Amino acid sequence: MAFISSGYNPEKPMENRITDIGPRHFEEFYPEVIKKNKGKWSHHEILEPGVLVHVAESGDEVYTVRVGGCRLMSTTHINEICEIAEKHCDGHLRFTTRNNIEFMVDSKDKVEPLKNDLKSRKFPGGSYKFPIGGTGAGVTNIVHTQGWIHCHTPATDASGTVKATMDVLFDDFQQMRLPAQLRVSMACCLNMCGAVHCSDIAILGYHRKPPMIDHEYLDRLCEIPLAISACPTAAIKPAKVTLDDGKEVKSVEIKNERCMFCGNCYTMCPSLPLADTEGDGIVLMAGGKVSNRISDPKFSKVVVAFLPNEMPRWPSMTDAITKMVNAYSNGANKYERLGDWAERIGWEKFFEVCELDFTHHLIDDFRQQAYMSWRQSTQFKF
Amino acid sequence: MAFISSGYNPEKPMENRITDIGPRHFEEFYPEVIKKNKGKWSHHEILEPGVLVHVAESGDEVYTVRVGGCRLMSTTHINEICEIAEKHCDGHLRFTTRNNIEFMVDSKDKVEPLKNDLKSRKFPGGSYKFPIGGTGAGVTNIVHTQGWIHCHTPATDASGTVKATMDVLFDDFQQMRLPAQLRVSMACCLNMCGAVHCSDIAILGYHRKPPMIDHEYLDRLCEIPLAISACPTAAIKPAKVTLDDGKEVKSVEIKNERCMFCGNCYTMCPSLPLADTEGDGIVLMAGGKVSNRISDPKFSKVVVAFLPNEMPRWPSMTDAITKMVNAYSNGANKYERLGDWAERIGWEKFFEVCELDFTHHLIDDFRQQAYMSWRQSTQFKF
Amino acid sequence: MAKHETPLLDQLESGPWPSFVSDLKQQAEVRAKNEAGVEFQIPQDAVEDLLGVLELSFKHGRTHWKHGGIVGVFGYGGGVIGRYCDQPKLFPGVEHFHTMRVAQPCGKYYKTSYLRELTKLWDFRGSGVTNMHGATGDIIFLGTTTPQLEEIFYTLTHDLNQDLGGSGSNLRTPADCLGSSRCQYACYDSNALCHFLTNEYQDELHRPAFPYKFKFKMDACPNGCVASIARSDMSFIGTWRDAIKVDQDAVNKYVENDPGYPANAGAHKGKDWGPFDIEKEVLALCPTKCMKFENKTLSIDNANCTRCMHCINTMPRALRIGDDRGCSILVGAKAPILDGAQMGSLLVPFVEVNPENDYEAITEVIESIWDWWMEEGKNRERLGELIMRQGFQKLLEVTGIDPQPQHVAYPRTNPYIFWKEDEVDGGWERDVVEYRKHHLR
Amino acid sequence: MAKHETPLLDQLESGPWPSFVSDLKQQAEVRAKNEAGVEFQIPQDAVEDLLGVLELSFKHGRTHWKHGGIVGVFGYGGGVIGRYCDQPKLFPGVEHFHTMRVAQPCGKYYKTSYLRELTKLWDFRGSGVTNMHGATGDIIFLGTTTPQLEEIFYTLTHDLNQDLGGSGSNLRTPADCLGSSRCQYACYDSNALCHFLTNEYQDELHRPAFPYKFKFKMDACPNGCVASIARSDMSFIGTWRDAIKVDQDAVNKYVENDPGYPANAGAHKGKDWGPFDIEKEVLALCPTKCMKFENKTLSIDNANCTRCMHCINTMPRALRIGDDRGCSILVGAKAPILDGAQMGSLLVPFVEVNPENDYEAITEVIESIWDWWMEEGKNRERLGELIMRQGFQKLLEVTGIDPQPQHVAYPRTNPYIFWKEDEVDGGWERDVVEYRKHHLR
Ligand code: SRM
Ligand code: SRM
Ligand code: SRM
Ligand code: SRM
Ligand code: SF4
Ligand code: SF4
Ligand code: SF4
Ligand code: SF4
Ligand code: SF4
Ligand code: SF4
Ligand code: SF4
Ligand code: SF4
Repeated sequence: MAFISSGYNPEKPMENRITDIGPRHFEEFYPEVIKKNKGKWSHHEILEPGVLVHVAESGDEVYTVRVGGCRLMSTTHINEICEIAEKHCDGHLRFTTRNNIEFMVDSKDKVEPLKNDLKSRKFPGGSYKFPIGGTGAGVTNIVHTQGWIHCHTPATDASGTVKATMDVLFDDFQQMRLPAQLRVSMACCLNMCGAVHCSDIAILGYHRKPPMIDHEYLDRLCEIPLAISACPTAAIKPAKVTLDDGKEVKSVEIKNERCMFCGNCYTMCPSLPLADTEGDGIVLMAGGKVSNRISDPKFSKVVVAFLPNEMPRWPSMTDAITKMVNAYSNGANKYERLGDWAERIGWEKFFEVCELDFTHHLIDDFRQQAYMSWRQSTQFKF
Repeated sequence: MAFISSGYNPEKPMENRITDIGPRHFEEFYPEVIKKNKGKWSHHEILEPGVLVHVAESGDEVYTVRVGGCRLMSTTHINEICEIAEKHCDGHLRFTTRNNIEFMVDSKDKVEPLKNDLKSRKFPGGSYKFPIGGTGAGVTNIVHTQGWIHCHTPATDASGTVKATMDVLFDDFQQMRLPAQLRVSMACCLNMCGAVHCSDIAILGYHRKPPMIDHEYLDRLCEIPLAISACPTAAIKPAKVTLDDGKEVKSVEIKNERCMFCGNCYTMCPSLPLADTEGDGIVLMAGGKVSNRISDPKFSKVVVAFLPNEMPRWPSMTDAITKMVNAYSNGANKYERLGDWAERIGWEKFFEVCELDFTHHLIDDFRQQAYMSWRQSTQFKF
Repeated sequence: MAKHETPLLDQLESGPWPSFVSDLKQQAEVRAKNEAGVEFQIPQDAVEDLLGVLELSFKHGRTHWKHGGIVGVFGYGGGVIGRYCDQPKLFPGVEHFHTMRVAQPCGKYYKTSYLRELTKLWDFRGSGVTNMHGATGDIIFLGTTTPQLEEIFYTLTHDLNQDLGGSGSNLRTPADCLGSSRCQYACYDSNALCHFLTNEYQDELHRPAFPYKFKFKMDACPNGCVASIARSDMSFIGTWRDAIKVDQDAVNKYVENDPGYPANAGAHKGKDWGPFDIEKEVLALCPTKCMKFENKTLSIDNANCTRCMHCINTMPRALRIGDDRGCSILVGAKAPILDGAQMGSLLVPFVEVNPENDYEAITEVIESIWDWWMEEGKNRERLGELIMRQGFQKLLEVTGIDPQPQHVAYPRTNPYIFWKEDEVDGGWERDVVEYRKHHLR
Repeated sequence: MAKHETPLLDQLESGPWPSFVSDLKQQAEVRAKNEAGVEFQIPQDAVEDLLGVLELSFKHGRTHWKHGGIVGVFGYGGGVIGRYCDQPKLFPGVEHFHTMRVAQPCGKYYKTSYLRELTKLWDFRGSGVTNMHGATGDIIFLGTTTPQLEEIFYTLTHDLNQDLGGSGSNLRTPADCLGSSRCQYACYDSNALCHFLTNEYQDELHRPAFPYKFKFKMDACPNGCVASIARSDMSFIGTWRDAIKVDQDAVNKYVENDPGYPANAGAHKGKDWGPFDIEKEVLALCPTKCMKFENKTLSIDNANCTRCMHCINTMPRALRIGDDRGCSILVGAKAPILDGAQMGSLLVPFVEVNPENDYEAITEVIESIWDWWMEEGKNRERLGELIMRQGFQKLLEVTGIDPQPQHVAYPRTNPYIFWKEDEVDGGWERDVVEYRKHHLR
C-alpha cells in the first residue's frame, strides 16, 4: 500500500490550491428532456407505485422510475446504478431528498425494460437491490442518520433499525393504499440529524443513564467550563475528586436526577460517556408533518417512551410501528395525514386504536410550555 | 358620632365568639318554585332579551327577568332592589355570576307588571336603574374590578371604563343579534382580579413606566428581599444609595429595560409606585372564552397594545371595542364566538376588518412559549 | 349640595347604563339627609369624599389609595382588605376605608329580609357602598374604619348567622353557577357542593396556612357559567359518562321549525338567521362530528362525543345530559402574575359527586393536593405554578391518579424524558473502568 | 471468507428492502478481490472491519466510535468529520475513519460519468462506502485516514471541479427540492437559488465565523419536499400572490371521474376510495373554505386562500399556481438540543426571487440576519435560539421588516409588553418627591 500523491504538495499547501468552487453546476447533470422543459411542466401522474410521468407544456414527457435507496451505499452499488442509468437513461439519474434513486426516460416504451431490469437485480441474501415504489399515498424511504456505523453518540443503530422497519413496511412502499403519504424518519440520538421532529412516525435513539465520569482523564481531555455550560438542565457542577491512587484532580459532578440524558455534555467532552446496553434504546414519535397542505406543519409527539435495543431486528419497535400504520390506515380519511387523524379522533383514541400504553413519560414536563400540552378543557373522550 | 358597641368586648375577644359558620344556607333563600323543582327542570326559553322561562318536569314555570347590575352598588340601591322583589317576587331575587340581578316570578302574568316597574325606574341623570337584558347572543354585564374607587395598584379606573363601554354597547345588551354571546371583562391591573384572560373582549389597565424608587423610605417600609424576589424578570437588585442629605440608606436599583411594568414589586413594597398620568392606560385583548362549547376554552389575545386614559369616557377605547363588535357581528357565523371567528378568518384578517393597527407590541416575547405564537407555516393571507 | 365638585364624574351620569355616579350621589344625599336617623359609626360624608377622591383620580389619571396595613378580625387571617387614602386631608371621610368580604350564599339567591339586614348594618357601621359581588364571589362591604371591623363581625355572626369570606393566603370563598337550582344542564348540585366545601374547609378559609391564595369554583356543566376553568385553582365541572338522551319527536320539532322549539332556546332571536338547519347548525358544528340525522332520527356516537354541550344547548327540548353524572376536576387556573395566566388543566376526568358520603372522592383529591402544595409550594406560589415547576407527573403521583391520555391535549413533542433510576434496568451506577475495557479512550 | 463473523448482521440480509449488510459484504469482497487492481490508499480490509465493529455494536448495544479529533483540509474549517474506532486492535482497518462531505449538485441530478469519477477516487483513497446522501444533503464519503484528506481534496478540486460541503460553525451545504426542473408546482427555480447562494457564500461555508451551524434549504412550493421548514435556519418556500389559475374544463373532467384525470395525480390508486367527490375531497378540506363549485364552475376567493396546495395537488391538471411568484422566508428551524426543536417562523411573507439582480432582496435579508447573529449569538447558539432569547421584535428590527399580523399565528396572550422608554410619553425618569406631593406615604 504505497502512498500515491494526487499532486498535492504538503510543503506548499497553497500551491495551485483551488478552493471555494462549490458543487458542480446542476445544468451539467440535467437529462435532456428536463433541460428543455424546465419551468414549463404542465402536470404529472403517478402511473403505478414508483412510476411517474411528468408532461410538459410542449407535450414532452418524462417517465420516472423511483427505487428504494439504502443510502449507506458502496461504490460497487453506485457503479451498478450507473450501469443501469447508462443502459436506459442516457447516463442520467437523480437522488431524491429522501435518498431514493430516480431513473428517468423520455418515452413510455422505455419504462418496461427499465422496470424489468431493476426488478431483476437482487442481493444474494434475497433483498431487492432496486425495489420500485415510494410514491404517493404510501411509505417511502426512511431518512436516517449514522448510528453505530459511524457516530460516537448514538443510542441505537440507524441502518439496522431502518432495514428492520422497511422490511415490515415494504408492502406500503410498493402500494399506495394509505390515506396520505406516511413519512418515517430515524435519528440515532437527540441531536436528531434526521430532523425527525416533524415526521409521521419517528424512530429516535435515546439514552436513559446519566453520563459516567472518567475522572482520571476528564481534565486532560475536556474543557470543564464547556462541559458544564453544555448541560440544558444545569445538572453539571465543577468538582475536585480524589482518585483511587490518592491524586486529586479537577473534574465534574453530575446531579443525576436533573439529567435528561441528552448527551450534550458528551458531545463537548469524551470523558462523559452515556452509552449503555440496557439504558439505551428507542423512543417512538408520531403525528408530525412538514408540508403546509391542509394543516400547518407540526411536531411529532412521543407515543412510546422507550423500547429496548433488540438486535438485529428490533421486533418490539417494528411491532409498535405496524400497529400505528394499520390503525391509521383503517381509521383515517382520504388525504388525512397521521397527525391530523390523531387530532381528529383525539389522542386518547389514538392510544386505544393503536393499542399503545399511555405512561407518565408521555406527559410533557420540559420547560414552561409543557403546560400547553396538558388538557385545558372538559372536552375529552372516555 | 358616638361609638356604639355591637356587644363585642375588646377586652375579651373570645367571649361568646362565633366563628367558622360560613355563609347562610342557600336553601333559605330559594324562591318556592325553585326549591320545589330543583334538579327537575325540563327546559327553558329566552322569551325576549332579559326574560327567560324555565319549565320544570312538573309543569311549573319560573320566569326570570334579568337586569343590568352596576355592581358598585349603594345600600340605597339594594334597598330599592328589595322593594321590587318584595312587590313582585315574594321577596326573593338572585345575582348572577356577572353581577346582574334576576327577579323571578312563578307565573307569566306577573312578568309584565314586573318589567314595567323595572323600566320605569331611572336615575336623575337619565340612566336606567334596572335595564332589562343581558341574555342570549348579546352582550351582558362587564365583570370588573375596583379601579380608582378602592385599589392601590390600578392603571385605570374600573367603574368608569365599564360605564363608558356599556353605554356604547347598550343596544347589544338589550338585543340578541350577535352570532353568539360576547363577554366583556375588565381588570384595572395585571393582577387581573377580573380574570379577563379568557374573555371575548378584555379591558386591562396597564402601566408603562418602571417604578419610582422612594429611597428615603424604602428600607423602612419594605422588606427588600421580598421586593427583589417579586420581580418576574429579575430587574431589581439591592443597592446602597446616598440621599441628598448625605445619608446612606439601603435600597434597590431597577434595571428599567428589564421591567415589564407588572407592578408585582409595588404589591410587595409601597416605596415603588408605578402610577403615572401618561404612562398608564388601557390594553385591549380579544378572542378568549371559557365555555367548552364547540371549541376549547381559550386565552384572550392582546389586540391593542395601548390606549391612553381619556377620562371620563375613554373614547379611543370604546371606539376600538365598537369596531371589534361590529366586525364580529358582520362577519361571524351563528354560534361562533369572537375568538373562533378570528381564528377561522385568520388574525391577519381580524386586524383588517376591525381596522386595528398591528404593532410590534402584539408579538409575544415573554418566555419561551412566545415561539408557539409565531407563524410556523406558509399558510397566511396577504 | 355636593361637598366636592365632580365635573368629570358628572359626565358619567348620562347614557343608558346604570350610572354608579348617580348611585353614589344618591347615597351621599341619603346619608346627608339621614332620614332614618342612623347613628353613623364612620364619617357621614364618607361617600362625598369617595366621590371627591375618585374625581381627583379622574383628573390625575392615578389612584389615590395606599397599601392597606394589616387589619382584620381577631383569629382570622382574612376577610378584610385594609385601605387608606393618600390625600387624607382633602378626604378625611375616607382616610381609612377598608373592605370586608362577606361570604355570599351559594347560587347567590337572596331573601330581601336578609339583604335588608345587611344594608342596615352597613349603613350603620360602614359607607353603605358595596360590591354585589366581588370578582371572587363575596358580598363586598366597601369602606369602613378599623374599630368597626370587630363590631361588624360580631353582628354578622351573632345576629345574621353570617361569616366573613376569604382573603390572604387562604382558601377563598368558593363560588358556583346556579346549577340544578334552575338549570336543566346541571350534572350535579353545584350549590350543595359549594356550600359543603365552604363549610368543611372553614379553617383553611379563615386561617392562612397556605403558600398563597386558593380558589374553588363549581360549574355544574361544561358551559362554564361561573368561569371556573379560568379563575380557580380547583375547578369542578359537571359532566356525564353515558349517552346523551334524545327525544326524537322533539328533534323533529326543531327540524320543522316549530315555534315552541326555537333554536338555542331563543338565544338568537334578535336577528333573522333563517330557518333552523340541523345539518349546518348542529351536526356540522359538533366538534367531533359524531352525530347523524337520517330518516328523521338523530343518532349520536356517544363514545366519540366530548360532551361539549353544543347540540344540547341548541336543541334543549330534544337533548338532555346523560344519567351517569359527576364532575371533572381541573386544577391550576390563575391570573397572569408571575409566569403568565393559566387555565385549569384536567386532573380527574370523572369523579362522582356524592353528598351521601360527604363527597369523599372529591375531598380526597383536594386534601392530597393541599398536602403537597403546603409541603412544596414556595411563598406566593400558586398551585398552577407548582405544577409547572414540579411537573404534571408529580401532581399525579401525589394524588395517586393514573396517567391517562385524557390528561393531555397531545403527548409531549420533546423526548426530554426524565427517567428515574428505578425505571431503568441496572440502575445508574456504572463502572467507568469496566466500560473502558470495551471502549478505549 | 469474511474476516469477522457477523451472525447478527447476517440476519439483516433477508427481507425485501435493500440490505446494507449485503452491500457492505459485496464491497468487502470487491476490495478483497481487487479485480480492478486499485492501489488502495487505506486498508484494503476497511470494510471487513467496518462490518466487524458494527457486529460488535449489535452485540453490545453500544457504539464503538470515539470523538473525532480536529482533522480537515488546510484553510477550511469544515467538510471533514474526524472519527476513530475505540477498538483499534480488533479493527485496525477502521482505526481512523473520517468522513468527508462533498457538496452535492443542486436538485441531486447526476451524470454517471461524474459519479464514476467519484467512486473511482473513493475506492482509491477511502473505504468505498458512502452515504448518498447525508441528512443535510451532501455526498458523504464514509471512512478514510488523515493523510488522504488533502489528497482527496486536491483531486476533487483539480480533477473533478468539485468542492467540499460544510460542517462546523459554518454555513452548511444548502439543499433544495427539484423545483421547476421537473415539478409544475415550483414557484421559483430552487436549483438556481440553491446554487447561487452556495457559491455566493463559499467563504461562510468553508471558514467558521459563525456562532454555530447555519442551514439554508429551498422548497419551491408549500408542499415542502426538502422539509426546509423543519431543518433549516433559513427556509425559502415558494409561494404566489395572485389568483390560482383554474381550467374549468379540466375541473369538470375531475368531477366526471375522467380516467385521464385521477385525483391527486393518482397518488391514491392503491385503494378504492370511491368516485372522486369534489365537495368532500376538495372544498370541504380546503382549510379556509374559500372555494365554491356551482353550475360546473369552480370559484376561489383568492384573498382568503392560504395557498396550502391541497386543491392544486388534488386536481393538478385543472389548477395551477398563480403568476406573481416568489418565496416566503422562514427562520430558526433546528433540532431539539438545547431548548427543544423549532420549526421555521415566518419572517418574510413574500419576496421576489430574481436572478437578474443576483437575488438582491434575498441576500439582504440573509446578511442582515448574519450580522446580528454574529454580533449577538453566543457560542453554539442557533439562530432560532437567539430569536427566542432576544425576541422576534429584535429580528424584525435588525432586518428592517415591518411587523405584520402575518408574523403570528395569534397575537400574544400575555400583556407583558416591554415598552421602550422612547415609546412612552414623558419618558421614564420621574421625580418621586413631586409624586409624593400628590400621594402621601
Ligand atoms: C422527489 C421529491 C422531491 C425531490 O426533490 O427529491 C418529491 C417529489 C414530489 N412531491 Fe414531494 N417529494 C419529495 C419529498 C417530499 C417531502 C420531504 C420528506 O418527506 O422528507 C415532503 C414533506 C413531507 C411531510 O409533510 O412530512 C413532500 C410533500 C409532498 C406533498 C404534500 C403531501 C401531504 O399530504 O402533506 C405533495 C403533494 C401531493 O402529494 O400531492 C408532494 C408532491 C410531490 C410531487 C407530486 C411533485 C411533482 O409534481 O412532481 C412529486 C412526486 C410525488 C410522489 O413521490 O408521490 N410532496 N414531498 C421527494 C421524494 C422523496 C422520496 O424519495 O420519497
Ligand atoms: C452525517 C450527518 C447524519 C447523516 O447520517 O446523514 C450528521 C452527522 C453528525 N451530526 Fe448532524 N448530521 C447530519 C445532519 C444533521 C441534520 C439534518 C439536516 O441538516 O437537515 C440535523 C438537524 C437539523 C439542524 O441542524 O438542527 C443535525 C443536527 C445535529 C446536531 C444538533 C444541532 C442543534 O442545533 O441542536 C448536532 C450536535 C452538534 O452540532 O454538536 C449534530 C452533530 C453531528 C455529528 C457531527 C456528531 C457530533 O456531535 O460530533 C455527527 C457526525 C456523525 C458521523 O460521525 O458521521 N448534528 N445534523 C448529517 C450531515 C450530512 C450532510 O452533510 O449531508
Ligand atoms: C345566570 C348565569 C349563571 C349564574 O349562576 O349566574 C347563566 C345562566 C345561563 N347560562 Fe350561562 N350563565 C351565566 C354566565 C355564564 C358564563 C360566565 C361568564 O360569562 O363570566 C359563561 C361562560 C362565558 C364564556 O365562555 O366566556 C356562560 C356560558 C354559557 C353557555 C355557553 C355559550 C357559548 O356559546 O359558549 C351557555 C349555553 C347557551 O348559551 O346556550 C349558557 C347557558 C346558560 C343558560 C341558558 C342555562 C340555563 O338553562 O338556564 C342560562 C341562561 C342563559 C342566558 O343568559 O342567555 N351559558 N354563562 C350567568 C349569567 C351571567 C350574566 O348575568 O350574564
Ligand atoms: C375585590 C376584588 C376585585 C373586585 O373588584 O371584585 C379583588 C381585589 C384585590 N385583589 Fe384580587 N380581587 C378579587 C378577585 C380576584 C380574582 C378573580 C376571582 O377570584 O375569580 C383574581 C384572578 C383569579 C386568580 O385568583 O388568579 C384575582 C387576582 C389577584 C391577584 C393575582 C394573583 C395571582 O396569582 O396572580 C392579586 C395580587 C396578590 O395577591 O398580591 C390580587 C390582589 C388583590 C388586592 C388585594 C390588591 C393587593 O395587591 O393587595 C385587591 C384589593 C382591592 C381593594 O382594595 O378592594 N388579586 N383577584 C376581588 C375579590 C372580591 C371577592 O372576594 O369576591
Ligand atoms: S443523530 Fe446523533 S448519533 Fe446519529 S448521526 Fe447525528 S449526532 Fe450522531
Ligand atoms: S446528558 Fe444532558 S442533561 Fe445529562 S448531564 Fe449531560 S448535558 Fe446534562
Ligand atoms: S385588578 Fe389590580 S388594581 Fe384592580 S382591583 Fe385587582 S389588584 Fe386592584
Ligand atoms: S414592575 Fe414588575 S417587572 Fe418592573 S421592576 Fe417591578 S416587579 Fe419587576
Ligand atoms: S354551568 Fe351549566 S349547569 Fe351551571 S348554570 Fe351554566 S349551563 Fe347551567
Ligand atoms: S355534546 Fe358536543 S361533541 Fe357531543 S354530540 Fe353534542 S355537539 Fe357533538
Ligand atoms: S416542494 Fe413543491 S415545487 Fe418542490 S418538488 Fe415538492 S411539490 Fe415540487
Ligand atoms: S390552496 Fe388551499 S387554501 Fe387555497 S383554495 Fe386551495 S385548498 Fe383552499
